[in-house]
This record gives sequence, structure tokens and C-alpha cells, in this order.
Amino acid sequence: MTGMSPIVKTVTRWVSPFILAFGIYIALTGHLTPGGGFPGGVIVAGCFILITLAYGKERVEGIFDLKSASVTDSLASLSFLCMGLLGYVFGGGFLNNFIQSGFPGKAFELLSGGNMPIINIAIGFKVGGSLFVVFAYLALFRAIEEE
Amino acid sequence: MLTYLLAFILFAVGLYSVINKRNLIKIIMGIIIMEHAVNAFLILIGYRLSGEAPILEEGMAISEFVNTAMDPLPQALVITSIVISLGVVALMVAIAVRLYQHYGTFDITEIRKLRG
Amino acid sequence: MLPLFVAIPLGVGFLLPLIEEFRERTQFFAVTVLLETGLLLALSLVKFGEESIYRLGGWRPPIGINYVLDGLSSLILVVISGIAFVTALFAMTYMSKYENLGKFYGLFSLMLAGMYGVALTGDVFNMYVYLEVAAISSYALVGFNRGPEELEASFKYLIMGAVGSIFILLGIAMLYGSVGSLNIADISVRVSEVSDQSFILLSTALFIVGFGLKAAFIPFHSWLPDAHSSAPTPISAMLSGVLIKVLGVYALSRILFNGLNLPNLTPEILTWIGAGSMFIGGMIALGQKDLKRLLAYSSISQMGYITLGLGMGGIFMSQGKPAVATLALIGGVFHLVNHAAYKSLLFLFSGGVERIFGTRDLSQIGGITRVSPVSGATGTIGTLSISGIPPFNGFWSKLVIVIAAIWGGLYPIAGIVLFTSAITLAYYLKVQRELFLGEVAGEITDKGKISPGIYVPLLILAVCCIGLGLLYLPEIRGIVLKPAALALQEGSEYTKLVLGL
Amino acid sequence: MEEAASKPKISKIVFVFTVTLAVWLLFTWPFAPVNWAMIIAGSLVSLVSGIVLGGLATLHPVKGLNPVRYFWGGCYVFALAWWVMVANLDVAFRVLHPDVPINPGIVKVKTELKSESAKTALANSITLTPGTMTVDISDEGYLYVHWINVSSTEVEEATREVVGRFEWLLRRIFE
Repeated sequence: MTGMSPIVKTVTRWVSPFILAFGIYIALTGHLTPGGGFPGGVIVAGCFILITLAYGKERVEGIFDLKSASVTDSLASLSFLCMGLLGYVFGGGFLNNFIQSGFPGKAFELLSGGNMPIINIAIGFKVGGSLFVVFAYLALFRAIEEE
Repeated sequence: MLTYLLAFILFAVGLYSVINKRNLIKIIMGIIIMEHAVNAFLILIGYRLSGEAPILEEGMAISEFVNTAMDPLPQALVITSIVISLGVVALMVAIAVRLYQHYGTFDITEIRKLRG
Repeated sequence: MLPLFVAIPLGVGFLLPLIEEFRERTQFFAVTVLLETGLLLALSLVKFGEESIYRLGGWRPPIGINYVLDGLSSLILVVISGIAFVTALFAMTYMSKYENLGKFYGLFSLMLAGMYGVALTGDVFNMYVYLEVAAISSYALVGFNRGPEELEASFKYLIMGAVGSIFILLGIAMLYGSVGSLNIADISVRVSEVSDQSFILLSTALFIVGFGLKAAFIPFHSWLPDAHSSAPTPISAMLSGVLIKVLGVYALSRILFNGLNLPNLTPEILTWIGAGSMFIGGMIALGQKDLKRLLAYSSISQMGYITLGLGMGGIFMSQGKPAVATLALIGGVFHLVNHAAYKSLLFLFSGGVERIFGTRDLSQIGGITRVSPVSGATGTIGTLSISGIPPFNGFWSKLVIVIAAIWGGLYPIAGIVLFTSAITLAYYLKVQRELFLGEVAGEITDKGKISPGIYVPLLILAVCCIGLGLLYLPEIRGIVLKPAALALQEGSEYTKLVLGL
Repeated sequence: MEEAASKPKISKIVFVFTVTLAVWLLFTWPFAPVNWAMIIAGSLVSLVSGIVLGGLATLHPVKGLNPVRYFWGGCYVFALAWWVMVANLDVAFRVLHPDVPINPGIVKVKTELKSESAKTALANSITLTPGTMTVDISDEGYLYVHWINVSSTEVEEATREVVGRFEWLLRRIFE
């Protein structure tokens, strides 16, 4: 894949940091505003998919390639499971909010969700990683087969 | 009642496509249409005329929230089912692409080594 | 303790592909999964017979999701764990030559997690989610070899399974729209108070179609023979032995018996669907030449027995004959356990046969008892017990179903059951004649492949096939089968357990 | 021209970090009572964004920190708004006129701008202006523009009419 025209490349260069930041923002504030781990992860994956489409496979390899995406995928799901098990150990129930809800910050602030932001971030990484893997296997199918 | 009718028409369109079409991609699209019909149905169940988004804001009384907010549960269900259907559709497309590599066609009448 | 049933396989399922990204370690994966299933088997045996609920996240039942352990689900847990353990033991040797084993065992564990979730959960939508987890893993596993036929079977299974799931989801949506709750116990309280019963009936119909597609009842069966014969052998054993039961019959009966309190005509429909599947599946199996396809059609037929037992239980419950109803339900549950044992035995055996002869075509092979006496003997035990020869377990469960049908006055059903048993005997006699008794025919690819790793699991399952008949002894029956049947029959007990009324 | 993505320079990381953090703070505005959690989270997110995507950022980050360029950028926004309004009226006139005096076609125009960013901004500005739309861009500095009222097919003449008014401002912003 050689990528697209210079216009697409330049616009990608301009907006991709903001897309990434926006995706993480959506995942991070999932307990305060509409959104959450899944939409945030989709946006993050969309950022990398945009870069891959605009610049081609080679350009994205140092940033977020297939292997790191699947590693992210697995690690994120494991950390989600760990949060659940930590709730089991400390909070008395699987996925219990063992960091007391509303403990560090006041209500309607960023740090008021207990373990919810952590879980949302884990879901965001999980979704981002797996969506990118899906995209990579489908769109770069030929390239992977030829290797 | 219109809700039910709308969802059923969409559902029937998808089911028709799954049953009657011979192209793998059209079958997959039929599945997607069916899933969207069910998702739309779920969302419409939780709809309330002139309701508000179910977000508890600062300084809002609980009774006021209950009286104006829409039912958030169907929305949670729908996002879960969207995630699931994403996985199913991704797997379907991947298998369809593989099948195309083997047979060179998307026509199911030509991909029929196995008998039901 | 209950979430561990889901959490452990989920963790293993995510861990193994992660390790595979860095290093390919075939035996490590196999041993990990074996330990995992062994641990789960031990857990489910420890938990057996206990009645408890678990509140996920600490929310009380009608609001939060809860896991319910009662007579039926603890029995199902033991069945899943047992078959999974034996299958993992078998796969350790059988699958060692395949590639991408980290992904294979990862998907296997995810499938287990989904099945445990379906068995435990007390929430309809949560059941749908777990059902999809198990189903998606199984779609991918069916096409694991990535040959054209495997992919085609997988695609067919995928389309039918996806349509089934959508029907189930629509049923759930409709149920939520009219009842306003997703908790099974809460639904059973509220469902009688709903004024407009027509939507309840519609959602019941959608559930029967959807779960019927998952369980391969007869009008919806066309994917099963392809999928179950194309999958790798351990997966065939898991699919036929456990998956269709948990995803199909168990989930359906949980919702219909415990949630919807058996709406009108449902038990009759279940009974006749069961009878039809039993009869037609048997008739088609009679003409099959491929061993695995024969076994797959036989699965459809045997699933018919289970459905028939449960449906008859429902009929007798609505007729006000609780004793007969219990007997019929015991017959259904008992047959479920037995079928899990001998069908996975036969599928694993067919994998061994394929290893010896290099083909599954019945006309090209023969004389397996001379080549490998141990696996031949286990295969004989499997075929004898599935065709209902007296000392083995299959006989007892079929007997219970027939007795229940006759005692309850459903003579035509009893006739169909007996006739289907004769058909079953006929096609397994064909298998016997071709496979065990004849001369050694065909090329024997490699004798050394029948190693202990292949036949020890077969021996374990064969011992189960002989021993499971003991479940019907009155003392053991009271501990194992009767609580399971009563869990379905006494819906109020379930409600009391969950809601703590 | 493009450098290796794996080794972004520190200056690029700082540039992306700064811009992302500025946008983050604008959008969340955590200053009414100062919300340190939001600011720290924003810094972390911007840092991640800078490290991961710094390699893709502008080729000369020092230019991106020059305030004069931002002043001209502000001017350009107003100028563009004016031109868009005028072009809008022009197109509306052509559409509503009973004769529909249009003469559509694709013309080739040449730009003197060298940097990729400037060319992109030019192409997007042309597209944003009603009546003209960039179809393609070639490496030699030629743009192919679809024009609702082609007055000249000569490259020089068309360049003066379509591109000329944007170019001098864009050169001050980007080059």
C-alpha cells in the first residue's frame, strides 16, 4: 500500500493527534459524560486506521502494527479481568467498586468514579486493539498472506 | 404499535436477504440489517416523548430525574449488542474473504462442496 | 466463588494468545488448558449440590446481574467441566501437530467461559452475551483448519447462528418491552401480571426459533452436520457433547420453565419438535457413509430425546401430574448427561479412527479391533450405549423417558421413542459391522499414532458410559438428577432463591 | 522527505504536546475552579499523543511556534470567510438567473507554494469556496480544479483567477 494523495496525508498529519486525544478523552470521562470505553476505543482505532490508509502499512509499523495491536488487545482484557478480581479480593464481589465510589474527587469530577475510569480505559484499549487487528486482517489481507 | 411495525418491516427485509440471496456479501448485509432492526427496536422501547438523556447532573433531584429521563437500560443493551454484532460481522467478512480466495466467487451456489 | 467459573477460562483465553505473540510453546498451552479444566472440574465438583446465588458487583437481584447455582446448573457445570477436561487431555496429543495452538486453546477457553456463563447466569440479556461469546468462539474453531470445506461449514454455521442470535435478541427486546425486567426470576413474578399476553407468546415463539437454531432442532438443523464434522475432533466432541445442549436446550428451558412459567402450548410444541428431531435425525443418519456426519445426525436425533423429555415434563406439569412430570424431566436431564458422555466418546473415537486409517468413510475402513484393541473396545462401548443396550447408560435414560410417556398416557410418543431406538440400533449396528468386525481394510497410515494420549481419554469416557447408569439408583438419583429436574419443575423455588422472597 | 516514524525528534514531540494540550484545555476549560485532575490527565494524554504521533507531525516544528504565523492565520480565516460569502452570492446568482449562466469544466492551475501543508490548505480553501472544487493535485505543483464558470482554460489566466488571492496569505502562514 502506497498511501493516498498529499492532501490526505497532510490532513491526516494535522488531525491525528487530536483524534487520538479525543478518543482517550471519551474513554477517560466515560463515567461523567456520554461515551465510555467502547466509543473511545473505536475513535482511537480510527486514528490508527486513518494513518494506515493515508500513509500505507510501512509508515504505521513503528507506531502501531499488528503485533502490538494484538498484544494491547490481550493485555487490556487481562487488566479488565484483574480489576474484576481485585474487586473480588478487596470489595467482596466480582467487579465491585473497591476504590470507594466518589473517593478521591467530589462527584462530577474526573477522579470520582472509583474503578470505573480504569475499567473504561482498559475497555478502550481492548476495543482499539481488536478493531485495529480486525482492520489489519481484512484490509491488509494480501500483504499479510504474501509475507 | 408503529414501533413494532417499523422494526418488523426492517427485520423482514433483512431476513428476506439472508434467505433469498445467493451472494455471500448480500447475505452478510442481510444479517447486518436484521441486527440494526433489533437495535432500533430496543432503542425505541426505551424512548419517551420529550424525555431527556439519562444523565444525573449536579443539583438534580432524583424524582425529577426519574420523571424526565429516558430508560437507559435499552441503550446499554444496544451498545453491548452492537459490540457483539461487530465481532460476528468481522468474522463473517473474514471467512467470506477466505472463501473468495479459495473459490474465486461469492456465489453460494458455486461454493457447495458440503451437502446439508 | 461462582465468578471464578467465568473468570478463570476468560483469563486463560486472553493469556495464551498473548504468550503466543512472543513464543510458540505447544505443550505449555496444552498443559495450561489441562490444568485449567482440571481446576474447574474440581471447583464444580466441590460446588455440586449447593444452592446459592452470587450478586455481581454487589447489586441486589432485580437490578444487578446475578449468578444462580441450583440443582440443574450445578449438574450442567459438572458436565461441561468433565467433557472439557477429557477433551483437553485428548487435544494434548491430537492437536500437537497443528499450528497456532495458542489461538486454538485461547478460543477453546473462551468457549468454555461462555458456556459457564450461560449455565450460571440468572439474567436473560447476560445469557445472550455469554451465548454469543461461546458461539463466536465456536464459529472460529469450526473453521480452524482453514480448508475450503471447513470455511464453508463455518460460514454456514455462522449465518445460521447469527440469525438464531438475532431472533433471541428480538425475543429479549420484546420481553423487556412488555415485562420490563431482564432477571429471570423477576420475569416469572411479573409475567402473570402483564395484561397483554400476546407479546409474551410472540417472544416465546422467537425464543423457540432462536434457541432451536442453536440446538439444531429439525427444521433448523442443516448447519450441524457440516459444522460438527468439519471441526477439529476435540472441538467436534465439545460442540456435540456440550455446546448445543448448553446453548440450546439448557438456555431455552431455563427461560421457558423458570422465566416465562411455560406459556400455553409451549410444552406440546417442545414435545413434538423433540419427537420430530429424534425421528427424522435418526432416519437421515441411517443413510450416512461418513462416520462423523453419521455421528452429527445422531446428535440431532439424541437432542430430540432430551427436548422430548423436557417437553413431556411441561405437559404433565400443566396437566397436574407432578410425579410423572418429575420422571419425564429426570429422563430428559439424565439423557443430557449420558449423551454428553457417549457422544464425546464417539467423536473422539472417530478422531482416532481418522488417525489410523486416514479417512472417515465407513466403506473404506474396517477391523479396528485388530489394529487397536483398546480404542476398538471403547468405540464398541460407545455405540452400544448410544443404541440403548441394557447394561450401559443410554438404556436407562431412554427407559425412563418411555416409562414417563406411558405412565402419563402419551402412547404415540412412547411408540416414536421406541421406534427411534430401533433405528438408532440399526445405524450403529451398521457402524459395528463396518468398523469393528470386518477385515482390516484400507491403508493403515501409522499405527504408532494411537498413543496413550489418544486412548486414555477414550477409556475415561468409556468408564463413564458404564458408570453413569448408576445415576438412576434411587439414592444417587435423589442427590444428582432429582434436584436438577425439580429446579425446572418448581419455578417458585428458583424465584425464592434468587429474590429471597 | 518523510523521516523514519520510529524516531520522532524531541522538538516534534514538544510541538504536538503543546498543540494537543492547548486544544484539550480549550475544550475542557478546567479553570473556573482549577481542576487539577483534568489538567494532569490532559498533560498525560498530550504526552502520549506526542510520543506516539510525533513522527507524523510537521516537518519544521519551530515554524509552528512562531506567533506571527498565527496572526496571519487569523487574518486568513476572516479573508476566507469574506471570499466564501462573495462566491456564495455569485453562485446563487448563477443558479437563480433564468439563463443559468454556467460554464462548468476542469482547469489546470499552477501554484508557487512549496510545502505540503500550504498546498493542502490551498486545495481545501479552493474546495471550500463555492463554485470551485479541487479534484486532484500533482507533484509538480499543478492543481486540477472543477470550476462552475470557466472563463479561461489557459494555465496562467486560470491560476490568477482561482489561486491568486489565496497564495500570498498562505505563503506568510506556511512558508
